[in-house]
Amino acid sequence: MATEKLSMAQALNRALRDSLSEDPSVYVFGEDVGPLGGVFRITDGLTAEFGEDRCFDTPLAESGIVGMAVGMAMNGMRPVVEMQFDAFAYPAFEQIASHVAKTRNRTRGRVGLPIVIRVPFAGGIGGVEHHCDSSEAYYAHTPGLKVVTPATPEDAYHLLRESIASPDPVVFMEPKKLYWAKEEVDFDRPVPAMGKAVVRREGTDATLIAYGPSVPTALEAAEAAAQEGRSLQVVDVRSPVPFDDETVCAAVRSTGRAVVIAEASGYASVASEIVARVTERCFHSLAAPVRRVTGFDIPFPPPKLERFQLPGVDRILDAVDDLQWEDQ
Amino acid sequence: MATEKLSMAQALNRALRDSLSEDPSVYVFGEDVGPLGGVFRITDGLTAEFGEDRCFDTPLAESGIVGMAVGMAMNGMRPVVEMQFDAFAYPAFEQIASHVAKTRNRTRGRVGLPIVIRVPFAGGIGGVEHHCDSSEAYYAHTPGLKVVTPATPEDAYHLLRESIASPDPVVFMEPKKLYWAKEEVDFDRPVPAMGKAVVRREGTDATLIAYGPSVPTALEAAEAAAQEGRSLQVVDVRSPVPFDDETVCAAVRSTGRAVVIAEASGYASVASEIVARVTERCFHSLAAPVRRVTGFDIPFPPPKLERFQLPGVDRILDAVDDLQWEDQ
Amino acid sequence: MAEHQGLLPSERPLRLLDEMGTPVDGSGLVMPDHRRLLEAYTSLVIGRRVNDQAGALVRQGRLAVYPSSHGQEACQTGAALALAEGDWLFPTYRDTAAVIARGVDPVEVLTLLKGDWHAGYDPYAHKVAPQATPLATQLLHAVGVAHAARLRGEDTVIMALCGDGATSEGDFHEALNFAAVFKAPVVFFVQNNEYAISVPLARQTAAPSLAHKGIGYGVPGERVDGNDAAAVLAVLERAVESARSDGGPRLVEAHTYRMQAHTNADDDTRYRDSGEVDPWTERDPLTRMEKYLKRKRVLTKAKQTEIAEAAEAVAAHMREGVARDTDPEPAELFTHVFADPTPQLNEQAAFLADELSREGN
Amino acid sequence: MAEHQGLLPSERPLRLLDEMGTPVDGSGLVMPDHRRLLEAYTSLVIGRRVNDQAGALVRQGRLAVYPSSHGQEACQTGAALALAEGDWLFPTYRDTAAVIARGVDPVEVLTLLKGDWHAGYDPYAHKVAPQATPLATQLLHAVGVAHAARLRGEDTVIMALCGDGATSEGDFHEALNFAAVFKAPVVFFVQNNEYAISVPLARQTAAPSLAHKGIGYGVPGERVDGNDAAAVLAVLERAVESARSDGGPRLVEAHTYRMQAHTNADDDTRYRDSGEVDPWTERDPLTRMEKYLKRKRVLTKAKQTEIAEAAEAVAAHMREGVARDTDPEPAELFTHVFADPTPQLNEQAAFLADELSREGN
Ligand SMILES: Cc1ncc(C[n+]2csc(CCOP(=O)(O)OP(=O)(O)O)c2C)c(N)n1
Ligand SMILES: Cc1ncc(C[n+]2csc(CCOP(=O)(O)OP(=O)(O)O)c2C)c(N)n1
Ligand SMILES: [Mg+2]
Ligand SMILES: [Mg+2]
Repeated sequence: MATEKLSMAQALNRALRDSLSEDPSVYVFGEDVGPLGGVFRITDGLTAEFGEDRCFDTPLAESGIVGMAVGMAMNGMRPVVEMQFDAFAYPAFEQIASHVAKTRNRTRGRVGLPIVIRVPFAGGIGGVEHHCDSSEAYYAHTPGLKVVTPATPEDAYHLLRESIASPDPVVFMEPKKLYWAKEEVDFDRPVPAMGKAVVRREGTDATLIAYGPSVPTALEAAEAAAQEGRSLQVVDVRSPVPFDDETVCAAVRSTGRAVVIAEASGYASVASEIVARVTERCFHSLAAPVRRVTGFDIPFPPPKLERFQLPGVDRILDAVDDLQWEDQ
Repeated sequence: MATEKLSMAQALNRALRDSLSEDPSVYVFGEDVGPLGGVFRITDGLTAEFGEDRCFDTPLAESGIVGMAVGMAMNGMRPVVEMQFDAFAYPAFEQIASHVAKTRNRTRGRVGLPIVIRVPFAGGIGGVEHHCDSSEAYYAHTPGLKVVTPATPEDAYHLLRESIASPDPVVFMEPKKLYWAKEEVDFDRPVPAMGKAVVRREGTDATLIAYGPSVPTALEAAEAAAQEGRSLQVVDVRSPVPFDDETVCAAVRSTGRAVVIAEASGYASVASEIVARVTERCFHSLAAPVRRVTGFDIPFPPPKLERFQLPGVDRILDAVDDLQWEDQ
Repeated sequence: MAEHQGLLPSERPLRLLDEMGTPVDGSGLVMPDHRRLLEAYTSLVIGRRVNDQAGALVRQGRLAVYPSSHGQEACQTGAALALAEGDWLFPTYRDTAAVIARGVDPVEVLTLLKGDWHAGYDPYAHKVAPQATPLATQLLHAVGVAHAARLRGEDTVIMALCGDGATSEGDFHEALNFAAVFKAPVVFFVQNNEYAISVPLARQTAAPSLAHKGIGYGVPGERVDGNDAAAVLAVLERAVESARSDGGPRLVEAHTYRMQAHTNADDDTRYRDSGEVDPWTERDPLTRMEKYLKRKRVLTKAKQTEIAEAAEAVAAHMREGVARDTDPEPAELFTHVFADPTPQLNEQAAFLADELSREGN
Repeated sequence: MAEHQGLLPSERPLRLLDEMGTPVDGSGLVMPDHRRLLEAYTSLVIGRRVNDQAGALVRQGRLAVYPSSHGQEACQTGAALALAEGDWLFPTYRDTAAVIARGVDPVEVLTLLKGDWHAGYDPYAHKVAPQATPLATQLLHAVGVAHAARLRGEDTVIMALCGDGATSEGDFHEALNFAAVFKAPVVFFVQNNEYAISVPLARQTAAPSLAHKGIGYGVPGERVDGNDAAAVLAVLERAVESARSDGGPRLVEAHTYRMQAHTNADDDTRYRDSGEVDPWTERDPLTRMEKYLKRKRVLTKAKQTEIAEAAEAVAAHMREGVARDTDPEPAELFTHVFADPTPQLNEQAAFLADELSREGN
């Protein structure tokens, strides 16, 4: 049973199960995560298997959930909490920014908070308003939080296990549109650790840098480009924090051109950061300015218009076309 | 009385007074803004002058304050609310991100929210933890919010007046370390509108791009550089949103080198955005990658260490030195 | 500080009609007159028809999602009817029937559920706020609208709706407290339907009742049988009028039950069984009121047909509205972000327009 | 759902001693024994000395800020003494005296006020959480600590402190609700000192009392005279023991008064006059207890001198600690952000080290 074909939702569920059974200090809680198994079924069956103490429903209050997690973590537990949707984590923002992120530092290292905050995020599922925010920049900008987002079921399994084992708080962002895509998952062969980017596709002409929900789109774009004779490399960032400068910069230097892809609105975003740091570090290797394909600076659109907001293959290829090939 | 020598605190107070007296729909409220006049005295005397209805204390609840402002704005008022300190606006984050920012768009333009959220922010006053956050990136990243931060008393007066008059919500970020510096303020001669950057000092060798609390530091650095024979231009961004690409890019193109300065932690910040967009737009005019001098990616330090976190003159000059002058 | 007096709710939810539609002692609550009850009944029938029609449209794949108030129509009706014209209603995603009872065109309400846009109606036209999704946040907006009205000397009352689950959110607390401190005329109306998605009330609170939360703010709390349309209407009208006269807020908890899954996306068999749901069918608000009105000979056969036809007309209008092509223009993505768009948005709008024009080729 | 019974507080704050130190009927509250009262008195005197010494250090410019609990020492003392060794205290910025009464070294507490670092003591050493600044947020942490203990089968009780102003925050609401639903043994102890900086209680709430907020969560509420150290101790001990035995939370409101400005940075003449403050001097918790203990001949001259000396020793220790150079190293800015620093932080630490070494040249 080394490998199994699983959706990302199933892989996450498996990660929670394995963590719960291996470590008695792991507790899973949030809204509707008990008997219902979560609105996305990520916690399916956990209460039945581990009992009401280990996986339980809370009253409907996100600041309460995260605040209680802080206290439990102070007292020896490893809480894994679910925020039902991206925008519904906002009521917990003060607890996250002022406590989860700061407690280790405030206490001079005496109180660490091994908390995982799971956030299903981003669009692509036709959700109504407040259900599709790409909120990673808020967390990535906050010192003291690690921010992880898997793009494959295998990564989802291993990165969630690693996040739960981490002594530091992790905001674990789950691209909801990828919950149902299946893939062979190897449970035994660990993937590269959080903090390592991975080259998902080799290529020589330009580098696409993506994370979470945008990785499959980037791969699709690379496939389409290949058909037109252009060789695109795809890097999956995996954890916006800690960021893997080494892998990303090596990739960009190898091609001399790059496009950063992310669903979130572009202004003051993780994508801005990637453009800025890649440029700072690889300036003289760049044949063209690093381009961004991101969401527009607008509230997430209604379902009928969301396709215009999401980075798509054509838009990515347009950005690649824009990389001043005439210079060559 | 066209001009008067005022501190930024006094200029802001004057702006509130003038707005209250000219527009009966303006209401000022928050924690301790009534008889006390606010912990920074920005609302000093307003309750006495305009009565308890127009400037009043609320119960101690920031989500409540902003949420009530949303309702009042829906019903014809122009609320100007004070968050006591940067980190104490976080409890209001959901109201700000999910309502203040989105209501006009949600309602297809039918419900506009002319709200000003005043946030005293950033460090430099030896404040204890939770009192010195530079939180502008959270707001600047959120579509639907305008984000303004003055660097001079004159700008403070005029930009606050303009923000209160704006049909759109404005997060008005007041650099608390600049509250007490005095300057001649001209009430009659309007300054450039929100959305316009201003060149605060001409220079030919490199461009320093700053906003709010970092502008005086940038000017000091330029002065020091001048003594060493280097001519630095200083651009005051004034409003991270809307951003003035035109002025900033023209400035950078004129020198070919740039350093972005901001107190906030650098990762996924407004400074990242400025680096990214300047690079995207001015790539071929740049002799060196755009540098950043920002806060480290750490929680704001205790008073005794804060000077290491704040962008100072030497650090800025080091960054300027780093702009690959040997290429020339 | 005020006295306790009048702040605690009654031991049991107030009632005017029992489950058989027989009048019972209302502990001082006065039965609305027949004209009013008939109005309420009409609204109940339309509300039920709206719920059923929306459910059918979801099953046909014409609406993406619908949180139904099936079984809660007495609350929906009461909330809308208790208000005067200048008053405001603050509904949630579950309160479509109340929004429609207040006069909003059902087709405009469907905008959200069709995925065309977010809030689909003009909130000012009928003084109905956009249906709120982030739980309890709207209660504070209601306080703000009330406070603004009070400052202008208007006697507007705001009816602010939320569910049992939403009472756990911090914003519920802040809203009740602000309303009490500022004497803002808001009626906080909690539809306790025993569930927040899958979470039953017992996991939501250990309070004797949700109405017992009022005293902690100095706000009078009341409990009403949420499936008794007469009692709900009477309690809400009383709350609205007392809020209007003394300016202070009121908290009303209606005890009802969510008959269907949370939305069509939910699977309620995972957390409750039909043994729990079925008994509530007998407490249906429509049959109860119908029995009473028939017994009183207020509801004639002819009248009943007329009401059914009115409800059918609403349903037909919904079907027709859903069928109508109302696809929004992509350009609209940029027009409502600000009154005055930023240069960045103009640039992005131009980018998209260019992309679309190239696609057009 | 539970009954109302026992959830509502008494009409008036409970008392054991009146303002002259004369015993009064405590409505069932039992006077602690003399040994315990003497302990409390010692703690009161030390608490007062801590407050005064810290105030003096601020005036001398050796501490940046100090929010004093002068006048609230009965609450500070009670909160610390009511706990058993394995219990936890969750204090705010104003509860320095309680933190010290719990056993934390005053000099470690001063770390924050000197500006050396944030939380200066080891929270695990005496089970005292860092002093909380973001209001009411710590109440939820207290619930979490309690819940974790309960899950492990420990009988730990948590004493969670906050002010009257903090009860308005959403987190207060969520904490009481979570504690009640999870039966977490937390005693929520509200020091109602009538002000939140400049905002008086009447602008904070319209409730009959803050203890009346309990019933809305199914949490028993109690009121006590916050300047009567005997009553505070008795009420808190009872609350701690009942929380320990049934696992459920308790809410206790102590009515007291903030004798000084909010902090040294505040100017309270802007919002209250001495006519309001002065009468409270006569209600001072120290003199009241002192009178009683002297009358009972428990507090002898010798004992009083001994206590004064102990307090003086604490003050001297504070002065000495403040004088000691404890300047933190800049490198420490990077060491505690994560257990395992990111490459970015390592890079930034190296950058600063380089900068400092060049400055050194
Ligand atoms: C702040 C926030 N958190 C979570 C959600 C997700 N959510 C939507 S409805 C719901 C349950 C609400 O229950 P209740 O308040 O009882 O209302 P009901 O649906 O029963 O009418 C939840 C958890 C949300 N909309 N907003
Ligand atoms: C979330 C938050 N908002 C605002 C503040 C600023 N602030 C610090 S103390 C205080 C007043 C608190 O009053 P109260 O709770 O009564 O406690 P007291 O100071 O009287 O002990 C305020 C507004 C804060 N620390 N946290
Ligand atoms: Mg419900
Ligand atoms: Mg107080």
